[in-house]
Amino acid sequence: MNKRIVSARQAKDYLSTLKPIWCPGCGDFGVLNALTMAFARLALKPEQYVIVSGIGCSSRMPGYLQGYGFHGIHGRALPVATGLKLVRSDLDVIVTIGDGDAYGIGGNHFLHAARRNVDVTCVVMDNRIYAMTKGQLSPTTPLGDVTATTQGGSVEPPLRPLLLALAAGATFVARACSWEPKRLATLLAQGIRHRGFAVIEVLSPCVTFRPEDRTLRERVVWHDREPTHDLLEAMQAALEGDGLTLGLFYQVGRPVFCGESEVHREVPMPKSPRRGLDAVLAALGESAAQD
Amino acid sequence: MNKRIVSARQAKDYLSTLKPIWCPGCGDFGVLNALTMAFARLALKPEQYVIVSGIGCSSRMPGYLQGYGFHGIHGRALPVATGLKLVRSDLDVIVTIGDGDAYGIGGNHFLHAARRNVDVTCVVMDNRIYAMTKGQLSPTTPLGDVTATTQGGSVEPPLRPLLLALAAGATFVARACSWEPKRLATLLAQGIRHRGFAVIEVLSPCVTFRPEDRTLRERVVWHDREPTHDLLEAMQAALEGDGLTLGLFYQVGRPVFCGESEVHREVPMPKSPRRGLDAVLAALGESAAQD
Amino acid sequence: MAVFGSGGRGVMLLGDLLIETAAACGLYGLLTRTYGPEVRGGESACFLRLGSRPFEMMPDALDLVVAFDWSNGEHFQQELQFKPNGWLIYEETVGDLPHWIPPEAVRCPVPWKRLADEIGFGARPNLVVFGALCRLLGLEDEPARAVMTARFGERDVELALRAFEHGAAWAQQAGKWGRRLPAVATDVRRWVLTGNEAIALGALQAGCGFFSGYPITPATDIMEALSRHLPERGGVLVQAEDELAAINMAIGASFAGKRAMTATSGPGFSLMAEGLGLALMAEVPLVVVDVQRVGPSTGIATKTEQADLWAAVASSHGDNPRVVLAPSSVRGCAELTVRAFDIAGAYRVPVVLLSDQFLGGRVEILDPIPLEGMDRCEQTADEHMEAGRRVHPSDPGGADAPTALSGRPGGDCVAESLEHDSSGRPDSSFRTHQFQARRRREKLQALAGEEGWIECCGDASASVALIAWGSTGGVVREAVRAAEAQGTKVKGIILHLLFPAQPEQLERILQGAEVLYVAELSSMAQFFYYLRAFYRLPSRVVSLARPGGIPYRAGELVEALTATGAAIRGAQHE
Amino acid sequence: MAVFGSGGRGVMLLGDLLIETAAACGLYGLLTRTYGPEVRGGESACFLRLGSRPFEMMPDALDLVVAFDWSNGEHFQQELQFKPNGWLIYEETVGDLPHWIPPEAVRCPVPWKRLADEIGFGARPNLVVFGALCRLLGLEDEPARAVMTARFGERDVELALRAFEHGAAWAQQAGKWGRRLPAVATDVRRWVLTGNEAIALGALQAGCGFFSGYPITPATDIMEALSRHLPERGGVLVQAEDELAAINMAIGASFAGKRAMTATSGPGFSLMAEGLGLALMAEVPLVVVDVQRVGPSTGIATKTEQADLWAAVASSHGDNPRVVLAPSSVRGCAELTVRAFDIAGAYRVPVVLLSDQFLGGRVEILDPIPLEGMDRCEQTADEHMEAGRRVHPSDPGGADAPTALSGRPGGDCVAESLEHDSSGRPDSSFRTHQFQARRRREKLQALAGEEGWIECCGDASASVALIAWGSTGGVVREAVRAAEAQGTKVKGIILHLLFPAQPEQLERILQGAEVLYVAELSSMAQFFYYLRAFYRLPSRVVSLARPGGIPYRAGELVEALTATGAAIRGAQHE
Ligand SMILES: Cc1ncc(C[n+]2csc(CCOP(=O)(O)OP(=O)(O)O)c2C)c(N)n1
Ligand SMILES: Cc1ncc(C[n+]2csc(CCOP(=O)(O)OP(=O)(O)O)c2C)c(N)n1
Ligand code: SF4
Ligand code: SF4
Ligand SMILES: [Mg+2]
Ligand SMILES: [Mg+2]
Repeated sequence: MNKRIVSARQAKDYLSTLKPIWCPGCGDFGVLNALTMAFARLALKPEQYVIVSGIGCSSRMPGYLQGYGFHGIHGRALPVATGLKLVRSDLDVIVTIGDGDAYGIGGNHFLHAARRNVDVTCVVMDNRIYAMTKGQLSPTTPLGDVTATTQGGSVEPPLRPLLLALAAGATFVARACSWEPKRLATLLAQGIRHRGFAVIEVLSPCVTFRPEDRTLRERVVWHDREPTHDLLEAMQAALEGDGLTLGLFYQVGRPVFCGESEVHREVPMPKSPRRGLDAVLAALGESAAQD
Repeated sequence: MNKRIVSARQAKDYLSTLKPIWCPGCGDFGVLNALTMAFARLALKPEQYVIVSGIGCSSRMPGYLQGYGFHGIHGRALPVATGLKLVRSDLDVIVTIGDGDAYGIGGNHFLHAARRNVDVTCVVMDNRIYAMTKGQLSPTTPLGDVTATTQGGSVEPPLRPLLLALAAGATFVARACSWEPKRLATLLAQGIRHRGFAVIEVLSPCVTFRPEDRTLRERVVWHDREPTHDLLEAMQAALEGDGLTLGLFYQVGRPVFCGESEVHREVPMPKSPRRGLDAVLAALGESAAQD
Repeated sequence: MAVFGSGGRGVMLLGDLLIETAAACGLYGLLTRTYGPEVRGGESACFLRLGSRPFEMMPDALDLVVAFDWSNGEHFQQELQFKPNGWLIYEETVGDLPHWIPPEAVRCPVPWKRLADEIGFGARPNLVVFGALCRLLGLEDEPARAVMTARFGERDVELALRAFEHGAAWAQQAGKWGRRLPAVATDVRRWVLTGNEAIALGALQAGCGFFSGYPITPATDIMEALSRHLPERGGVLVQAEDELAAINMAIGASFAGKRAMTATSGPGFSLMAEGLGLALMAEVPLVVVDVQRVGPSTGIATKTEQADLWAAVASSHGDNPRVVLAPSSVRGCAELTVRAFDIAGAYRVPVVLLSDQFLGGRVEILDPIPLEGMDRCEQTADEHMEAGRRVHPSDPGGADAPTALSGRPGGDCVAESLEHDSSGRPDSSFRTHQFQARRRREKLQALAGEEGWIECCGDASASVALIAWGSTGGVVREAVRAAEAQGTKVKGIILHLLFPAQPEQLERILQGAEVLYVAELSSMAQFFYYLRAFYRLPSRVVSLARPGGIPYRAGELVEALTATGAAIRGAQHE
Repeated sequence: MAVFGSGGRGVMLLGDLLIETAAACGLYGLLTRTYGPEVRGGESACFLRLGSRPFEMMPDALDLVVAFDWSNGEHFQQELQFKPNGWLIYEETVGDLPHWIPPEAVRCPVPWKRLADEIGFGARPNLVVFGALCRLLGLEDEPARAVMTARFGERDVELALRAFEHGAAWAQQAGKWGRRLPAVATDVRRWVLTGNEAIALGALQAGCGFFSGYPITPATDIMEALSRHLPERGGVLVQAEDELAAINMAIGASFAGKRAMTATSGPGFSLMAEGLGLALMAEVPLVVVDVQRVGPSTGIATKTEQADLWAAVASSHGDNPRVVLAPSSVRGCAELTVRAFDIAGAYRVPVVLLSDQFLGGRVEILDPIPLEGMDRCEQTADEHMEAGRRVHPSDPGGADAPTALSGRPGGDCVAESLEHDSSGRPDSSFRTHQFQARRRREKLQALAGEEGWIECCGDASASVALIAWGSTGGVVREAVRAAEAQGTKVKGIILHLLFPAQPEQLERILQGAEVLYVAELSSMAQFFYYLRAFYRLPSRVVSLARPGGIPYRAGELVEALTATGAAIRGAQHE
């Protein structure tokens, strides 16, 4: 076996042997396929990436892919991914979560991961509902919709995820859909290659709890312009078409987050208010040097 | 005593008898004064408003004012205020918190309160530091600054609070400073009168842990234009001057959040998947009617 | 009986229709449901028990099993025990019976598919089966029709009735069918409720004015039920952005004078730990429902366990004397919810109501419950406040002081999460902390002194006692009866107030017991250790603890009460 | 001795300089600090004890009190007990002494202000006082100068030295001054550390590669210390957006193969409950430090208590057999931190290290500790993985399996929060849950079986035993000595491994004890009930529980051991 053969891995080779629990027709299948295509296109080895998720239908993703994965708890995928990436910057860290995970319970982490420009790819499978728990309001459920917990119709205006991502500081911001896995795969590959926090919001309809979202197919429009570097321009573009415009809206380069680590120390260390530990460490250092 | 006399309450009458624990020169004194001025200007009775806060130097506010208050836990002031407002819409609910409370640990609640347009006034005393805990990094600490937890200099770009507020859906967005309490009082009064989520970000320097922020005085500029209704225009204005422009940037009318309540039911109630409870309640209703 | 098949076959609907019809026919009954990990599709099963007395658990073995297909059936294998001569009714075209079907089961192949096809119902034969089963069980047509009409609406019921009648006719004609259930004539319109619905009902009856929650299986249907009914009664419901917000919103509403509640399951309950401490410190009444599922972490969302006990009693940092109540029946879910609101208000304390998936998810036919809400639904007791005098909830003299903002001039008070003095001012002195910590602890003494929280069944003079809480309490009631039928006398004990503990009361009840068996669904034997910590127990205490996932069967407990069985299993925890 | 004054007077700096100088002079010592609620200003005090043996608590009464002013002094009144003929040194111009100064104190007015003014130091006389105190106590000039130079830097030290010398000269000349401390000649360069610094030190020595935290008093200085030293050792530190993120970031880094830690105090620990369960279920090693403060809720941030015990053992829903360690000295803080990392890695389990403000915030002079980090600092044990074979952490055969992603082909594994089988696949069957729940519980048996976790002091054959944990353990060590000096034999017992419990070991140690006194700072007597739950205890067990805020004094415990005292206080919890 030589390297050429290894890199000729096909998309389907990235699938694990676990059978998805998803309902037939679920949008998440498209995302799974697109991920395998993107991996194949980038010729990633399964040990080169890690898939991190939370809890939800969408968050089952890590189990269905070859390679390392982390199926954590609801809303905390981004912190797990952040910790992981900070100590293993050689790996591609991909977060695959639902709208509830990303914008509901996990909203604060989304905000801060974007602000810090953590170098992970955040794929949000937005089905505009809490599917795993059988159909409750999500932060992206359209206003007025009846759900299991808004039986009189939702009174909450939905969040605008890309606006949020841009305001918070994400450096790669795109929207795609699950029913065009090839185009999605292209964006995924770009997002994985991007250095910094890449948000890829994927319209991934839930056929069981929002069958009406099948009509999204007719309503989306691809935005085929080049991504802009201008924040407000990107916001404008992302808002167009009632938030159903697809494409890559924004991409800029900005230092990625590495935590507080030696690399980043340009400022001289201030004097310590207490000397005890400094002295002990200095002493330990000396004695270690003597050994 | 007639009404005239009651409404002639002076600003200082709104102070409680508790002595602030703040350091001499702390910006929060200015905010306290401005609040009393705003109350006086609006001729509020102390039983007409509630001050809700989290934990931090700034969050000590409720204790220093007459009237009802809630000094809760770090980061959760907005949910407390939301619950309170939803059942007592007759009261003015004012949240007084720090940058850590609002944008750090409480970021998710900030996001969702803005999205829902909860009818509270959110006064953020931004001193760009965690002061109560003695000087650690805050989400608004400038890049590169040395703090107790970033002894090599912070590597995190600061959050842009007003951009976030606007992206998330706040309907009244302003920035002010603690050293001009009269102008702050005007904005506070406007914010309290505003129906919807009003964000008033107040530069309120911490003299102890960020003495360098005294220089902010020279750097701020008042934005004296009328508030716009245009989201992107407001964002642009809020970003100007390195985020040190002061004024009211944005104000729009939008239905305020009332939770799921009878008032908002325009959609017919869907059929229940199970009839048990409906039947029992119907039966109980009948028997109650008979009594 | 059990009905199972892969999802989408209408197994759950069939169960619902059967139990509602049985209720309308004057029977008692119990329905439990099991799902696989799939959101839709995958295996699903329901178990139904009908008769002339209330039931709290499934029998050890089944009279009747209805199988739509065999896909994934092996997942339920463990739960499928046939009675000798139990019937297995199955679709005749599905091919060979799986190997795990016991030979003693009487095989009854039936042409569901063909029957359904005949009337154009193709893949969903459940209504045809419903018709046939009604005939088989002896459930009457009239109630069945009424149930279907209520379910499908006048417009859609025609089609359903066609299928029903086709199935019924076939069963009639097939002849040998006719295991009639004892029809019980009754005037009482019985209730058909799940434990979660009973909690929602209790909340509504108690005058709950605010609910905030975040979806989580198996607690979500409390919120769903309230979403239908709370707003129309003038209350407010919010789906919060997370559980931290949920509990804090409820605290805010409670501070504003409303009876407020939140409901969750394990993971959400863990997130609420800090909020629970806030409610306690600020002395804001609050009801927090935890419908337990299998843990730790995400665990198994759809199955039952009793391993949140320690968390319910001990979570949140610092000294947190809260109240923990635990219903042991669907009826108890409703009743204790009302009590929970009353206690929360009276003691200005957070009350944790610990239910579990086995209670929350099962459907019971039960007699109507008289639910009396407290007359004082709003917590603000204006009459106790003299204008101009601030009476803070932390004032020991203010036992009846307003627990919340009253909106009255002079009633100003600041709820405080810092240690504070009797007027609510922050105070970090040792003296104040000592005084307030003690007051917070001792204010629950009146509750701890109450009688009636410990339920007894069986023989009060037996030397063998069996203790449990929560849904396992229901199993204990049945096990005690079963043991008695076998000639073994057992004293059954079920705790409903878990905190504060009631050592005196239990000691009195335990008098005469030489050995105490402790039944619970927790691998770490949380209840067993809880009992050791807070009670005086007989010298021999044997833990029967096992993890959840499947509730106990009565037979399992009866067997464990025999010396050998118990000694082996209990060893781990003694 | 004690030094107090309002903030900004340099009380804390003076304390630091004194203890560092004492250390350099070869003395042992202990320094504790007390703040008022004010962030800056307000009252503050430090207590210092110096001598020729290590100390773990302040004496019951003071030899020497130095007062800068009287503002808010009454807040410390409770902590200010003078020895007969104890000296009170105070600024002569401050006017009348407050009424609460006991008459037996020897009054020594001193012209600090004038002295400071003379050399232009006006409002901050602390360095002048430092000079005077060094003379008074007999601390040598050379070490004092070295300490000041290290503290102020070569450039700024000149001014400081002037003040120091001015004070020293005055004291010299004032004559009557000269209570010399026993100067101990030693070659050992002793350490001057707080408990929190010791934890940071332990983490660095154990090879911690990742720290994520969120500021909270009194734990923040662990993060602050690591912010200075972790990056320069190749580690990464992140201040997370909240504690939920902090613990999950650490889990992520640990899954990636680094030794990872987070540190917090009560409120943050409550927020970490869910994450703790995740680490447990996914079997990701993790060290979580909780430096306890007064609770519940926000409580009192700057004071000590031991009431997070239940939360440490029992928080998080479901069955969560984690490890809980508790140091009882500054030395223990360092040592147990290293152990915590080793245990976390070896058992693939979260380890809670329960410290408290009294340990974390005090400065001790102590002998150097040999701290051996594990040789295997990265948790990924590549050598245990055969290429092509997935060994999941949940595989019972994989006790040495990689606990984290190894980056090696074929090592793929998915960490899972759902119940899962030995290969990590989600599995909701009862059988799997039963098996895995048991395995998670039983894998800690080896640890529970270890010896050496229970410390004994005093008389092993005494019929009276006194048990404690955490910082109260240090007080027990001193109380046992004090009781012995009074002729009362006591067996002192200190637990350092709180979970899993070690009932056999403790039973052995308790042999011969007829009565067991339980000392702890918790109003609800959490340790007392914990002991009842998990151990076999003598028939008489008496709780001495009281809330925190102020640590025990040895005298307080000795007094309590007399029958009357104990009977009264223990009654509440028996
Ligand atoms: C702390 C916590 N709260 C709630 C839940 C229950 N829960 C599981 S998945 C989910 C939401 C799923 O929605 P989303 O993230 O949009 O994913 P989807 O299933 O729609 O793909 C919730 C609320 C949980 N597991 N943990
Ligand atoms: C859950 C929790 N985490 C941490 C803390 C500790 N804490 C108290 S105040 C504070 C931050 C204060 O910063 P900010 O909100 O900006 O207020 P400021 O003091 O600067 O006014 C923190 C982290 C806490 N009380 N609770
Ligand atoms: S419930 Fe919806 S989101 Fe979940 S698997 Fe089914 S279709 Fe997909
Ligand atoms: S520490 Fe800073 S923010 Fe806090 S009171 Fe002092 S000056 Fe104000
Ligand atoms: Mg979703
Ligand atoms: Mg701040």
